[in-house]
Amino acid sequence: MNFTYVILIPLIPFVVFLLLGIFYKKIKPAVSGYIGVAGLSTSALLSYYTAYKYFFVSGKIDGVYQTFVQKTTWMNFTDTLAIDMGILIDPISVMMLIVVSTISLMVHIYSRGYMKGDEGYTKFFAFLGLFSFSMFGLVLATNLFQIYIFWELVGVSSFLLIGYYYTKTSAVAASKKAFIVTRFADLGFLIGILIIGYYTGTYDFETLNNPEGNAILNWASTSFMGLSFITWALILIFMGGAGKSAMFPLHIWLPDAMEGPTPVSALIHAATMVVAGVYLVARLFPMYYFVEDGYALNIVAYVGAFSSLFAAIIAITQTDIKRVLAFSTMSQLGYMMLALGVSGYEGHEGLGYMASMFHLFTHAMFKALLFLGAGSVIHAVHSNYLKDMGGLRKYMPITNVTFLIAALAIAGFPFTSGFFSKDEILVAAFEHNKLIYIVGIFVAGLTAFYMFRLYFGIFWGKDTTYKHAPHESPLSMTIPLMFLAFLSLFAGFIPFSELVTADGIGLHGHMSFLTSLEAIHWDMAAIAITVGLIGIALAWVFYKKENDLSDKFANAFGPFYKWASNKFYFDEIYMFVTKKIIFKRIAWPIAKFDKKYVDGTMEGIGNKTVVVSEKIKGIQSGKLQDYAFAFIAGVVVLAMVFIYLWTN
Amino acid sequence: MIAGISIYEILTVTSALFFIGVYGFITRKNLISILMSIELILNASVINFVVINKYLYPDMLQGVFFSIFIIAVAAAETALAVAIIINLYRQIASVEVKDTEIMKY
Amino acid sequence: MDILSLFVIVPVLTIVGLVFTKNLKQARLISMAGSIIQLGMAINLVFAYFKERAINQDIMVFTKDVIWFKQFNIHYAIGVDGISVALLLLTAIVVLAGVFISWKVADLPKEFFISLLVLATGVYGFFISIDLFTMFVFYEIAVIPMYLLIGIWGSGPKEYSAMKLTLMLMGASAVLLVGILGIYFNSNADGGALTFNILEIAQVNIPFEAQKLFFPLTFIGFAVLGALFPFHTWSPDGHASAPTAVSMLHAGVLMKLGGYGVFRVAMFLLPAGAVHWDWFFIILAATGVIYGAFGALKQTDLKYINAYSSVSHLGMVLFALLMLNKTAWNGAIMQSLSHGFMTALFFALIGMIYGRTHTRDITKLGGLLKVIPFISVIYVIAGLASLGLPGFSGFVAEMNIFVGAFAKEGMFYRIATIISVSAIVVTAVYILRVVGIMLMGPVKNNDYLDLKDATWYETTGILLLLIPIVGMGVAPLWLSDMILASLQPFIQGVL
Amino acid sequence: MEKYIFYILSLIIIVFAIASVTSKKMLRSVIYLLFVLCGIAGIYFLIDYNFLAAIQLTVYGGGIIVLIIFSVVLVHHIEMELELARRSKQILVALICLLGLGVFLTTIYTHPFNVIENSVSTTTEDIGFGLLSYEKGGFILPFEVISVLLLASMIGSIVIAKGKKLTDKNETE
Repeated sequence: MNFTYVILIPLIPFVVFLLLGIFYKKIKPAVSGYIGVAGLSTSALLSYYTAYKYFFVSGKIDGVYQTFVQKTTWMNFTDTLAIDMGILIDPISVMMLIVVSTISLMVHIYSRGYMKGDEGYTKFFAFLGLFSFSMFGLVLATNLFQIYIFWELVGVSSFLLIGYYYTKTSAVAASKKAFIVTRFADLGFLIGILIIGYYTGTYDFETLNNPEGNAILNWASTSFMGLSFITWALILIFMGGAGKSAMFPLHIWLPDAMEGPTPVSALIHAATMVVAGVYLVARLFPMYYFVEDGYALNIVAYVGAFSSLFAAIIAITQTDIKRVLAFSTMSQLGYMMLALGVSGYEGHEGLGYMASMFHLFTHAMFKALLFLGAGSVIHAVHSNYLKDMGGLRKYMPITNVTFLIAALAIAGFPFTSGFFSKDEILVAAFEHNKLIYIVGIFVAGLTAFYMFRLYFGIFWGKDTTYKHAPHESPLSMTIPLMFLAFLSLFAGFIPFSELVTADGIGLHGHMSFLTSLEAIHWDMAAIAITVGLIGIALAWVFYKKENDLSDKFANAFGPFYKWASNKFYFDEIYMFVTKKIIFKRIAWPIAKFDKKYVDGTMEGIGNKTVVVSEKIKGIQSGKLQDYAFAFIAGVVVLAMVFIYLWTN
Repeated sequence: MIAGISIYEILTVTSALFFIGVYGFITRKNLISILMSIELILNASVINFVVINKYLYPDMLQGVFFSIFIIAVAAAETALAVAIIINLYRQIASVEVKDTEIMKY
Repeated sequence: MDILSLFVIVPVLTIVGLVFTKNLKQARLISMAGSIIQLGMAINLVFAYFKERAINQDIMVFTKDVIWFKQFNIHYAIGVDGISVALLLLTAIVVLAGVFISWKVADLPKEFFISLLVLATGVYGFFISIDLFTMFVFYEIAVIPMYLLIGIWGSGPKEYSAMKLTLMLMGASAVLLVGILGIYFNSNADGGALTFNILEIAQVNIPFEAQKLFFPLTFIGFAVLGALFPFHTWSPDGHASAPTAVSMLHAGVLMKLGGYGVFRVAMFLLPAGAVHWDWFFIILAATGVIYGAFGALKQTDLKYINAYSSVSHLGMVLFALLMLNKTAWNGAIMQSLSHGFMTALFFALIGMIYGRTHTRDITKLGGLLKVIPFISVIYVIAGLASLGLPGFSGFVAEMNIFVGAFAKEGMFYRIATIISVSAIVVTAVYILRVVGIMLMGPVKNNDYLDLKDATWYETTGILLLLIPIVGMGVAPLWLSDMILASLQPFIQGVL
Repeated sequence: MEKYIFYILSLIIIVFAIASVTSKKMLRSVIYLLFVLCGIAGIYFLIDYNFLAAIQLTVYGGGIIVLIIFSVVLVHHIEMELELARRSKQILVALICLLGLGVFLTTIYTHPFNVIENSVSTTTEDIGFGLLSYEKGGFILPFEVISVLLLASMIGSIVIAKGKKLTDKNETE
């Protein structure tokens, strides 16, 4: 099967990036927008074509979705170990292609309206091109090193885009924070890669993931501190994934990353880049599952569950709408992680894996929609804070409706896309681990509550008077909203369980439009729906009309509320570690030490030489009597030597 | 020849005198004292010349001649030295060694 | 005239030409012409090398041997392998870029360019020599002009820095000379004649006791130039005071002599000594890596930051060399090249920023991205390359080093490796700190608002350096294969 | 008899020599030196070199000592105390001197001197002839050289002691 043309999918955005980057002074802003959109459209069309071809025409051999790899050597480490560059086509990579290209295209279109008049317009589209290129490359990576390379590249695109408003100090700080935190996580990733490369002799996913392969079967041959080296490597790799996917405790960069332009938040920090961590674990899923009986996978599950709960609690208390969405993203990512963590490998056991990917897909759609909707609101109101908003439904009908759809989807309202994926996750969790299941249900309720708090706060609630009457955004911005709203509503009917599974064999023998409906476990779903509705209802009571119920409620929780609204003081802890410990206790002393002791020693040698030479100079004092003394003493000593010692 | 005195005894005395001169030369801090120490050293050697002449080569007079020359040179030297000292005193109002070190650089 | 000797002759001719120039214009034109010829020759050499390599399987090709001093069997012996070819190319590029960056040198232009080219001559000669004595002579030729270049054209406490740099490097060469003589006097261990020729000595089994004694001397002698901790302190002061082009040449090329010398002399000729001592120097090198990174974290002078960053990066080179395997060595050579281009680019940019704002204190700068976008964007790119972003040369080199280092069995090496790897995070922090403070943020000083962006000659210099960085980063295969092939005989010597 | 005279003279020489180099009073030191010189003259008498003894007394005891006293009086207060070297240095030098003395004495006592018993007495006439003889073994040339030297030193002393130029230079500064 020939998928060579797939290489064009990343390359086209890259060419767009180069074009806009090099000629950025010469190209008119309007033209650059068109170039960006045109490039991404091509990539998107190619992605859809690939997906069609893979899923429905030629991907399946004997009922199993195959993995297609085409690669070329990029650099040799040793005779056997090399970095390859290439493309890998399998269900999840194709699915990710669709996600990335769709969202990226929507964001491109949206940005043409949102960024209009900005002086860095061309630069913005160039960066978007760079990001799309890197993300496609990441998705299509054939081996750990390639994924690492693109992993870093998406990191840097994220850095550039968060710091897009580079004259704003907070944006600069946020971009630095994002890059450094993820870089720290990547350190773990890199060490993990080194371990895997050394002990298995390959970086290729195909070889690594082969359940009968060397890497998986021989995991027990090495051990370090009670665990297999491979397990350590997987934990370290998950650390990289956790950094990118903002899992606790490496999540601190994500809320700050909202300093970037809103379309960027939608594209990078909601739909695509942040799911890279999930994707990475999914990519190595057989290893996680088989090595040391899923020890590393359990860690994934618990970290995911905890992050999910943690973020959901914080999200309730935030007043910056983008930060609410950011914590919501983190919470949903935790959901995906926990789904992976509770998954098995074969057949129905692999439900969690499939659910995770499903949720990744639907989440990308509705979260991008939420962000773009929030962007539309911010565009109109020129503020990020809930207190400046209210009653906007009258002014912005399209945004209102699309936002509502997205909120319903994320809250798991029946038959929206989020409903299906969340249901699968809860089922998988229930079958595997009750504790995680309870956390999941609770988070589902919280999600519904804070989402509708947000929704009511923006579009209903108090009637704020605005200086400039807000108006609906231009068509370039609303079209992506509507398109994504459509997807958010109906993406749940895509027969995911047929297409994307851990072992490549569909969960059900046949494929139909209603598969998803049939697959629903209604008993489970009932609980989830109830919890979701309770959440929505509570939000209705608190925030639909302006009242002080919410304040009273918050006061009832007292210190806990304060904790949560301060994000449990994690920023402060990290600040303490970096500023007080790393800078004050390590860097500063080292700089001092260097000046004082290392340099001091060298200087000291120089100075001592001068001192000694002064001393020696002192012997040559010019005092006749000293010379005479030396002379006499010398004569006497020499005489003694000659007379008594050298008498043969 | 001194009756009952061997050459050894005389040489012992001159050696002692010589080293007393050396000691003075090194330890004294005053130019005139140093000059005097030099006189001691010179005298010690003059005696040696004379004594060796007398004890070992009584038929010759070289030792005596040398002694005379040495005394003459010593006189000249002293005269010069005193001239220098007086000049120096006029320049720096001191004849201490420590004040006359500027030449060394 | 053989192809290699030309590398020494052309700069010498350029110097002769410079003697007759009258003003800045003529001086820079002549230097530029000479350097361009040199670059052309270097590029030509790469192709010639590949052609020659296909038919000639010797360790060194294009060898030539003229007896120079018969009593001690000193030869003018030259030859290159893939490693020297790569480093020669680096030198040619950096020198040319340096000439462009010094386009407007104000006082004594003639003498400046002459010194610069003397330095270049030494470096070229060093890279082509395969006779220890000749090598040492060229080494000294390269080091001496530094004193004049910093002492005369420098800034700040230039006499102090020049003195410090020269004295420390001279001290190192004294140690080195002892090492070289030690090797020389043991080169008849198998009964042959005493010789300085590297290839001949490599055939000799130098007694282990001698190796044990002379390896540290040779290693330290070279490694001081490669800023080995704790002998790196000349580098921050020296760089800070040096004029731009000199910093570029020094950090970009001259410091590579250290790593190259360690590799070519210490490792190749005294392999048993290397195995015996590796733990000790690994500790020093790994300390240097992390220490340099942390040291850079707190500095506020751009040049100091970069100098400490060099300590860190070159510590990586020495670290990799000590790992004694092919992958790590490949990484070390690549890191040398990569750091050469990168740091030269950094210093060039710092020179430009300093030339415009008259300060190198990052706390006084801010928002430069807005006023001088081209220079700033290149600075960001250089920074990203320095922190090992894929697509740039630093990544390729570092990955080779890490993979190679990790392949060395033993807990000690693993821990040292992990410590070194963690430097990439610190690197990111200090690079982004500079970028964040200096380039981004609001413009702090209104005088900066009407600064001019890079001129054509500055742009040329920048691009000359940027292209190899990107080239190595995007398509490392040909380079890494060229180096790997040349490493084969060395690795056989060690194992 | 002569024997005891020699011992007494030796005692005088040594004691006053030591006193001369250690005395803190300048003038006393000079007087002690005078005693030493006189003692030496006594030794010359003893070994029957009367002429030499006379020279010693006139040139040294008369000329040189007077010169020195003059200079002392010119540059010092009579009662001024001299500064002495540090105690440690004195001891060190004394030790070295004793060591040297030891070396000398052992050498002297181990050397077999070929002493010729005699009682030749030398007259001034012999000395005069010897000095002015231009035959073999004559000392006429050194004699002349010494006379020139004396002249030169005389002129030199005057020039230096006048010190005109240096004084001028100091004044202009």
